[in-house]
Amino acid sequence: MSKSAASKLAEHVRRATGVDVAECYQCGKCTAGCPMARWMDVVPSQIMRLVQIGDDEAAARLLSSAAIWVCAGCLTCTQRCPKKLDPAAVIDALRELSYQQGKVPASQRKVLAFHKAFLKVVEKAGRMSEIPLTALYKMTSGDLVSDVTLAPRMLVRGKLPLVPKVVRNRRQMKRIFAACRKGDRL
Amino acid sequence: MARIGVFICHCGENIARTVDCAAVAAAAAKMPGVVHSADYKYMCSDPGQQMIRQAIAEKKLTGAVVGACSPRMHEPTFRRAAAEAGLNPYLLEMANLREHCSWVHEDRAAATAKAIDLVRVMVEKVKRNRSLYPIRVPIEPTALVVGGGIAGIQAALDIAGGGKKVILVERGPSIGGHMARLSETFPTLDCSQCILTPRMVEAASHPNITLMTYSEVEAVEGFVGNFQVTIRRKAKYVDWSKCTGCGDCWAKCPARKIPSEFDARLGARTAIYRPFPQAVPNKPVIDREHCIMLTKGKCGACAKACQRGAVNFKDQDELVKVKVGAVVLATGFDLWDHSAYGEYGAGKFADVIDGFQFERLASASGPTGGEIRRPSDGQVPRTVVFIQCCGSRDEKVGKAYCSKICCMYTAKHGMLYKHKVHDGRAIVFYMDIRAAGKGYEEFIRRAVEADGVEYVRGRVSRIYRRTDGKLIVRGADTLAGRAVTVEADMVVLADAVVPRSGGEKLAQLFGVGYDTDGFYSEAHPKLRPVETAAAGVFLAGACQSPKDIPDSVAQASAAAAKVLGLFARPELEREPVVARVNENTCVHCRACIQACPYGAVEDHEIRDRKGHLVRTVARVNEGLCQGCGTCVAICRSGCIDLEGFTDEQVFSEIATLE
Amino acid sequence: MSTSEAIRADAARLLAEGRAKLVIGYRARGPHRAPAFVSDPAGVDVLIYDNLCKQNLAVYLRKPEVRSRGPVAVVAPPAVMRSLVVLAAESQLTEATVLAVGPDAYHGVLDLAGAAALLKEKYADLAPSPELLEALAKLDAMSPQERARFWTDQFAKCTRCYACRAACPLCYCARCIVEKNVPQWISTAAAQHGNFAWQIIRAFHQAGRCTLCGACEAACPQGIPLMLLNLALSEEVAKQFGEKPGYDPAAKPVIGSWKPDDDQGFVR
Amino acid sequence: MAQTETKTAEAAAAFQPRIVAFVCNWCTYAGADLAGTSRLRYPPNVRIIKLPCTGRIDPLFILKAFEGGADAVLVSGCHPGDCHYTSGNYHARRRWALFRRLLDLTGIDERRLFFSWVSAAEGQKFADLVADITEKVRAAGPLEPANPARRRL
Amino acid sequence: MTPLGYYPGCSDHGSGRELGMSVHALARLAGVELKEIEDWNCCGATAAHNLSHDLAVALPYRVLALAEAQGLAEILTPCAACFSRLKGTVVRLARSADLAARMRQVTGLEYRGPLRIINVVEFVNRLLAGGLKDKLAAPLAGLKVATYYGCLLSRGENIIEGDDAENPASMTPAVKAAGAQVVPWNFATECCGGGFSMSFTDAVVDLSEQILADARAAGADCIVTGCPMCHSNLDMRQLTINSRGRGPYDVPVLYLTELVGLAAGLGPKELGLDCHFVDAMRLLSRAEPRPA
Repeated sequence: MSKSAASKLAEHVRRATGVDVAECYQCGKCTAGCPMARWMDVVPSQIMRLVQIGDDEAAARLLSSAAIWVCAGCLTCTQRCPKKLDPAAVIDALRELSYQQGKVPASQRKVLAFHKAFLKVVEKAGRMSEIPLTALYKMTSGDLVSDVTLAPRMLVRGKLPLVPKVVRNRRQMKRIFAACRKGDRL
Repeated sequence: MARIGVFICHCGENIARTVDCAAVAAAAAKMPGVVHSADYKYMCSDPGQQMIRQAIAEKKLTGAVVGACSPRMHEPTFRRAAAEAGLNPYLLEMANLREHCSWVHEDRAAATAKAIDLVRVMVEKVKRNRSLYPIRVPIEPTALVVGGGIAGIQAALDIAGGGKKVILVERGPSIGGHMARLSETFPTLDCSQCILTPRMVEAASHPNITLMTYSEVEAVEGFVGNFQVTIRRKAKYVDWSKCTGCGDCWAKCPARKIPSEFDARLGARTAIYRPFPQAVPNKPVIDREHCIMLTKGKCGACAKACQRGAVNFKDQDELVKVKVGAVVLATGFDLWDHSAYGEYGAGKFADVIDGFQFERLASASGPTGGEIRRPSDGQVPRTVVFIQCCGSRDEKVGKAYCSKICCMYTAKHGMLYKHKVHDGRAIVFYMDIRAAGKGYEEFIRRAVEADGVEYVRGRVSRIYRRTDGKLIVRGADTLAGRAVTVEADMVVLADAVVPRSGGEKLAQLFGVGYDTDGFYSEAHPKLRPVETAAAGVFLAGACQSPKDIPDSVAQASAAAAKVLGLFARPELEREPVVARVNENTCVHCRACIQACPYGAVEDHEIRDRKGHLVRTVARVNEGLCQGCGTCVAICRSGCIDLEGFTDEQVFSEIATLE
Repeated sequence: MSTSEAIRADAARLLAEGRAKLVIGYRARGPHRAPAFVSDPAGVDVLIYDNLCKQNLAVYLRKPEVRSRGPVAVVAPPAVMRSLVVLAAESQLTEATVLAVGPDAYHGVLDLAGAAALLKEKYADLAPSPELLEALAKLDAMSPQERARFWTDQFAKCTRCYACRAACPLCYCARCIVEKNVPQWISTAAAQHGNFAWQIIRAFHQAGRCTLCGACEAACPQGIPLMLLNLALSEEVAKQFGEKPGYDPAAKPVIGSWKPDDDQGFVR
Repeated sequence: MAQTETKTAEAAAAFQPRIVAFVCNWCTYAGADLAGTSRLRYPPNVRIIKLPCTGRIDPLFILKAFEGGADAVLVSGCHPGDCHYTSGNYHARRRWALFRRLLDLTGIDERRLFFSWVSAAEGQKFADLVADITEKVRAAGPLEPANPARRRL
Repeated sequence: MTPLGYYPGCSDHGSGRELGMSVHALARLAGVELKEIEDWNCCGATAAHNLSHDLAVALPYRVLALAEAQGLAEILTPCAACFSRLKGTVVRLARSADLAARMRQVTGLEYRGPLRIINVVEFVNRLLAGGLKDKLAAPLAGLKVATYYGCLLSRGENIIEGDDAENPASMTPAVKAAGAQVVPWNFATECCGGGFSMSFTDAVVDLSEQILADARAAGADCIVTGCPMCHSNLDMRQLTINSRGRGPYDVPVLYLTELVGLAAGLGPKELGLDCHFVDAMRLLSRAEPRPA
């Protein structure tokens, strides 16, 4: 059933996730349980509210928010939502939209860099390996100094395999990544 | 020969705009059996009704069809007019030319053709109508009130005050209900017991009221005006005719650690007990599940202590049959069990309590003598968190509804706490404040402004108990847009109001409907809020929906007024739309008996003059039959018919449409 | 001992001991089988049982002239026992004595409860013949117009002799609906619409009751495939409501009871 | 070819189906009233026969309607759980579930026999329902005189 | 016995290697054959989930399609993160034929499904029920364990069948079988910060510290988990936490498989016990052979 009152953003979210944000009555339980809320510029219940509003201002605020990248995807909000909604999925949808539209805020450069580095490694090798991932991440994020002391200790414990494992059928990986690519973005 | 009159209403322009009323009247005039046909601007007006009356008298009509609005609108009006002119009202039928025709169609020709069809159908039907007469049933002018809380007490007192007899049945050992357990009441903060106990005593001593405590309804037969109700008087093991209520027995009872229901498990009681000192009747019963004598066969300390020899371990349940004409259900509510909330500790934290427990802590007659001390260690909590909507408005636990009373009692709790612990913090987590009662909003503001109760708008996601005993409450402040963590010493959950356990079974006994939450259904949400679908059964209090004391009392008085209204006449008139069995052709396959939603079809034995059984057939009890016609359609040999909607009538209606 | 011999022995004993005043069974009439009514122990020799015995003898148990004879015993294959169980569920009889036969064995003399128990234990899954199932499937595969044409042709044969009704033990109404004339729902003329209404209502009045004994179709002199209608409804009753009539003497009528979760996919 | 198609379409448009509706007094009749008070529009092809409850509706009614020329029959009452008589509609539901199988088997298929729940509050649903089934029956065409249910003189 | 499909996940050879080692050790002991999916690829983890919903399904889809083609019906996925991706994909594909069709197109591979994906807790419980319980010869008597489920074994589709999302207990039987006891604590399902270890270390440090603090307050000798991400946050990041002047904490963090392996008397090297950042070898002394 179409609900004419829903905003375009809300409609996008509904199609992507099945969540009808109109059902949210703003109790705040998602915010209350969110382990990452204190690092969020827009807390989960506000995210739901802004999707309900869904006008340009709300969309701009949401898609360039740090919060959607700060979400750890722990699903505590979804687990406890008294309306059986799925705020985590809503945030997933917003995050993808934010990335597609190039609205990721500068503050989240590191998070984005990590995700992109991760996928780059997987695209090339089919599997993630710690050394290429860390190298690529550090290069693209500029975060060069952190954790330098950890690497040797990981090495000692056999947790930094020097020879990365790779998928044999690399053509298949290439095909999958190509098919999932939207524009120049994954 | 049928002499039918047809009256076509224009309803101003409402019908006439799309339907050619004169053409309809002209067409009707040619229908077989029609001897009079007219159209008029407003048939329901006085002159319009006069036209009908006049035609009935002058043309000696044997039936009339009014083509006008929906019969749901004016059928009573026109039938009354027919009766005034000496025509049996059930010989008048209406054709719905407005709601079902002129208002929904645009094409004048098609609408007029349809209007003629609709009139023709009704003309053919009315030719086969029979004069019907209201069914009269004598009324037993005694009422049964089920539930001895404030609603039941009020209903009983009002009915008794109206001069009619009342039987007041209560499941527990005392009347008083939840109200007896409350400390103070909002919005006036007057002492609950102080205003209630005089009412309890009055109910017990009223000459028109028979009190049956420790009793439950077991079975119900009959129908409005004539219910036969079987009541189980549970064994009390104490002969109350001998008992003086002196208390020697419970003083000697060795089973002393039974959690007190009255004190919401915060206090203890004995196995022979009265639930609270002001109980009415003020006499004890023995709880057979916990009595050492009754479970293990030895003890008898109470019997030895009783100087009047009132203790009787051989007492048995007793079934009592009473005849009543009306019933008021006032079975009240319970609090939802929050142990289903794993995120709030699944009921395992002693200091996470419910509203009743807080009432008992705050009550001067409670286990702490009115001091707020937390259950785990008896310490005075310095920070108390109150959480509203616990279970209510939570579809995850299947409760979409608002429990209505929690906003107010939580404010009261916050206030009472602040009055008793001046330097303590009372923090209320709420979603919305619903304070739409007289003096209610002012009360909430008083809690915030005068007493310093802190209100935080947001739900709580989780409560856990740190090793130091602090309860960590993780909530949200949605107005500030942030998560909030409170280190609390005690948490009070405003658990959802749910119907009393066993309520569904009771509803089924009386044929009363209930919603998915188990609350009893009223006959109409707006216009018949105290009646039920079962004639003669009325509702009072929280069994219908969450209610506070003023609402419960108001509804109880309304139910009493309904009962007194019913009892004001010696007999009852019912619509004669009932089923009848042709006993000559009935073969007693019993399909109708099994299908009837009201148990109105019964086995009937036909005997010869000497009393020998000839055969058994089905027979409809007119008092019980509501006229749905389910039995009629189920009868394979067509032995049952429904007055007003007979096979012949329906057959001719269908045939007319060819 | 063959089944027929066993039946004769039991019948003779029942009559001799007075436990039955009348034994209803089957006898041979040329290549056909006809009902036999035996009231003398000496007359049991006519009784036989074989797979040609198709008539549902339960039909006689409600006839006053039979009942007035005193206790009756009846030779009952599973379909007959099921009919008796339905009759009991519909308060048409309280007791029965049966000489229970199965396609594979003779089970001796049983009362109603014994017959019900035997049915549940041994004959819980009586499958209709493959030919019948196939015929129904074929019919279902047709277009609505083709089905209408099929039945137009079939019902056109009906002469309204009511042999189908007479053969059915469950057609026990004192006055059949077709004989109700105020109003006359079903035309009694042997014409298209009356025949249709009669056949449809006859089948529908068996819904949830019919035990698929086949007596109606066997009795039809015109060879109208009535079992197609009966089977379609039986399958529907089993599928939709999980009911199989004729096993529980205390069963509630399928039409006349309900469950809140009965399928309503077809309701808009 | 194109010409015949146009002709058929014209014939279909000209065909005014006759639909008989058996409805209960408390829900669907009231729902139809609401459609009226809300001034909704629907085609004038349905003739309503009011009964107290769907429980009263005997399959004989439906046969009689088809026999006399109805192209389709609608049966409608209260939603499950809402029956004014608590369970008449549950009884009816079982009856229909079986009866429709029988009619389908004999050539009156689901394009001609409709069942619905319409509450007193569902004026819109009633109007939509009538519009929809009128279209469906129009598309299906008249129930042929050769149909075994029809009276043939 | 038919072999159990095995999806190691990328951390198997690196940061989470002791999980894989202990899983294999237990399987060997129980006589269960693990058959690694040939040429498996990364499940996409949080990165794909965050940047491309299609990719987040397509990567696991390839794994499922390979497994099916290799004749496997059940796949053990010891890493809770991979488990979540694989099981989520199975569920979504079963729910939407559209999605399945699109994935067929994207990958060019055929998956009919549904395959059954089992996680490490289900795996251990199954082994125990299948007779491993009787082989636990060296019970860890008196060892107090905080069972840590985190997000990926307690919520959404990942919840272990029959378990309670708020108060999970599916690891309890295994801990008890190992002779140890489960301490009641508050943080069994709280988030550790998950995949933010590198990119948002501050959050991981804060969240993980709370978990460690509560486990310690509850008197736990160690934390047991089933997720390599949680493990690395709680174990490896314990050093970071301590280096930031908090704590100091010294709480060994074990995989459930390691704990059960210890109780079975398996060697520390076989279980990967020597790969931990916080010394776990000391727990060895708790495993005492049952007197004969």
